[in-house]
Amino acid sequence: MTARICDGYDEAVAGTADGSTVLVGGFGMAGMPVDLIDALIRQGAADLTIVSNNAGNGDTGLAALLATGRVRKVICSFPRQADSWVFDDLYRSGRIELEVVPQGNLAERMRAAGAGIGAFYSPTAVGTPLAEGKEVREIDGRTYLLEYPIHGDLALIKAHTADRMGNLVYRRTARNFGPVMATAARTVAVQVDRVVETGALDPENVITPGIYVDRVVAAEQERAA
Amino acid sequence: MTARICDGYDEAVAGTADGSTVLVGGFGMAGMPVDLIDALIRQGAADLTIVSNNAGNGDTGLAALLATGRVRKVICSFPRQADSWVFDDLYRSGRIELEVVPQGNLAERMRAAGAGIGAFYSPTAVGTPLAEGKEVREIDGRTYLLEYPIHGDLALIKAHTADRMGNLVYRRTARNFGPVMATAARTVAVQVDRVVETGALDPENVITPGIYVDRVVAAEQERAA
Amino acid sequence: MIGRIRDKNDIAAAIARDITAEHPDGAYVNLGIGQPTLVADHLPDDSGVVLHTENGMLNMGPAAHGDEVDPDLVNAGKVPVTELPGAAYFHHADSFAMMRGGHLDVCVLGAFQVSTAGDLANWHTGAPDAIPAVGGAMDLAIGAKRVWVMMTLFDKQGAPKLVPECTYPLTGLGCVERVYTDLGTFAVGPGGLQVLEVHGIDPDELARRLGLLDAVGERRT
Amino acid sequence: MIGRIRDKNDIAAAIARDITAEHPDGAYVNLGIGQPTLVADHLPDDSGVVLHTENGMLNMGPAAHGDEVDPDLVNAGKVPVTELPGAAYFHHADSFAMMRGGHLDVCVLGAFQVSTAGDLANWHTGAPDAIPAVGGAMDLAIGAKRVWVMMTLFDKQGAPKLVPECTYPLTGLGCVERVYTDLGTFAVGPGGLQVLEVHGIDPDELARRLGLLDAVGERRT
Repeated sequence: MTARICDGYDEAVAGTADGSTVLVGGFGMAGMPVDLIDALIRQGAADLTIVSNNAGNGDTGLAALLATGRVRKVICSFPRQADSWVFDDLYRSGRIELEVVPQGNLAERMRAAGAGIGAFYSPTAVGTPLAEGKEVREIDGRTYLLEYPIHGDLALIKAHTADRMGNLVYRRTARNFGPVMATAARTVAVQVDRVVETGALDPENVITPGIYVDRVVAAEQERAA
Repeated sequence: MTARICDGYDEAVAGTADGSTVLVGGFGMAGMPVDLIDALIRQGAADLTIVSNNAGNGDTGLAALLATGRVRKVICSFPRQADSWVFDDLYRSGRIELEVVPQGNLAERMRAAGAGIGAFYSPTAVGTPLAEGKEVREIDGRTYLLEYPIHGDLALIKAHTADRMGNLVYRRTARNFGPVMATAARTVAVQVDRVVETGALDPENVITPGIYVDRVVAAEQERAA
Repeated sequence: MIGRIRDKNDIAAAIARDITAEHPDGAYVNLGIGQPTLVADHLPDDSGVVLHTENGMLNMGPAAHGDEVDPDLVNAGKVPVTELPGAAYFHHADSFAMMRGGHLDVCVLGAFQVSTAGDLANWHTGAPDAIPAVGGAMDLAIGAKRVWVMMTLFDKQGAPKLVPECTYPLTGLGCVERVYTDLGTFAVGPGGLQVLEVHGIDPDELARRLGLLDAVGERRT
Repeated sequence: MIGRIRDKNDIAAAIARDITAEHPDGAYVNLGIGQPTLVADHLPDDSGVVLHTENGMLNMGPAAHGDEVDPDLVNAGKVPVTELPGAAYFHHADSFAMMRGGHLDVCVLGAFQVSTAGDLANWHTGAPDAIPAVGGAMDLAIGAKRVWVMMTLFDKQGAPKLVPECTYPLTGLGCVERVYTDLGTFAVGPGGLQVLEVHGIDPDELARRLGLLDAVGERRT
């Protein structure tokens, strides 16, 4: 199925089921799909597992989603930040589960999900508390841990420009997890600054091919224009 | 060490040791680094293992290298072609070893080498003769084979344009194995149509960052200009 | 109605018809080297089908002719092709990740043999002097959401290519969903063989020739 | 000569000096969040050093000010930065593949503790109420060809941070090659501890304060 250009953010997250695993792009605020997260809050799905690098900043975006109490578990590399009070409070009061994953393993586990890799051996975290419970293997004189894919039911991503087929380009370090998460979820919703006609993006420079994209929403002023 | 712009193809392959594993880019002739292969023939290293998608076409390029008798083994996905008579003859007379690897596993095994992955479970080739001797594992109801990285001592690659830091862009389907092989070899030599000043390539569109590139040679007419 | 025996263009047209009918919102499709590439000629312009070639491209166009030929733009069979608007290029690891990760909707492949359980043999005749060469066949066989085979139902010696068990070396296990042939279209897989269409031959005669007398399923034609 | 105790800028300058001297043809370097970023200020313009930030960029420039600030261009500490000519952007999996695959020449990290065998503890204090957060620390620790630590030699309570065995939760095993501190520079690893330089303290006094009396190696200062 080729990508659909949606009329609004709500349409892009419609049908999200309770219990879904949602991959949320962004590194801090760079590449954070704030409008799609707000739409997911309105949509109301509960019992969610959120996979993202961080666990929310301030009171908006991911933090606002956590504050609804509809997130059962967060899988991330770095929850603790100066302004992560929403998460901190939920965690300390035992109202949210946390799986801490080294940032590179987090990215690679989603890459594996998107690439049909059953599992892979990573040298990251060997000998540390995060190795607990993981299968250990020595290969060619080096020690590795077995890591499994992380699949999403839904991915929420922010890109810079999409064409009508869903081909995406990003901007600077806002690219971060977007292209990886786009491969790893069953439904991929993307918010972009603008949608251009098919053929307007240089095929050499497409970062996420449209095959990975299901739903695209342009920023509001762009849709109104 | 940052990339070096070489004066000629010979400089780019200098020092290749006997017994080296050489990754050779290209899919058929698209992206085939013919001038670097010719330089490697002149350089004279023997007892080589060649990793490439094919095993030479006609009498030039990779086929000419095989014809020197200095290749001990070929690791590839598709040796047999209408014009692969040099390889066919060596193989049938028992003068060359062959490891046939499914094309996707070939690419992924080099990707794993470049990405520090110790091994990975691939669903490709399960239940086939190419599964022989491989470790089998069931994960989440699906069967996989354990695949190990392929590291190169040298990679020979053709790209379209390089800047002086070794950042590369490719052209159309000539991209193929180049970006993957660039990550997987200790020394990476690249032939390009032209070298531009640093800053002339758009950072959003660099396909192989210079960190992976050791030696760059521009086409002869370009160097003469 | 039994209909007439199909030539390769008829088979390709039937595949194109089914891709379009069963994927009304468009589909990402890989057409294997050789006869499966004919399917492209039968896809309507507005089908929304996007072609993938495993050497690193989406939205591949038709074969290139004359001035269009560019040695840097070839398909998996190394034939010069063209680029359509909305195309994207990527490297080999990304291309096979796309395939292995199950992102293609349909892959159409040729075959030496297909078993009623959906096993595929299409890479090696097993002849002792043959040089083994697999290319992307094994990755394609297990990658796409739906793998369809396009072949003649009998080989030149008259032996069935749709068989209870493959005797040729396998490409993939239980991976084929449907088999399009000159004499009929079949569903294969864990549920066993089902005849979907027959062409130019009586269904019972077909079952007898195949040596699969218990293979009686739903028929569309 | 014993020299004076170094402040964080002196330590950063020493690291910059060694990167440049030991990598005369340039180097790809990742500077960890916090004090290691000071190293950038001490690299000569012609050093050939290219900075990597794990959130997807090579050839990162200095911190952005005023109109330069772009929310889409930040470093691993989420501080707005700039882009130098020859920069390249890539996604997170590619960025950590670059790191994990051993393509970075040097990575400079802060630490709570480093053991004489080169074990690193820099992600978690082990305090029961602390929320665990690892970020890219474990990937960085095992990724670069050379991992150097920049820290004070003693913590605020006066306890040594260079220790026979880490008591804090580990970030990586045997991964640190060198430790730059206010009071000295040390080689660590499988060969044990070696004092490379001391500053503002007598070497024997230093060894006594560290509780590592057998730690006597080659000294440069």
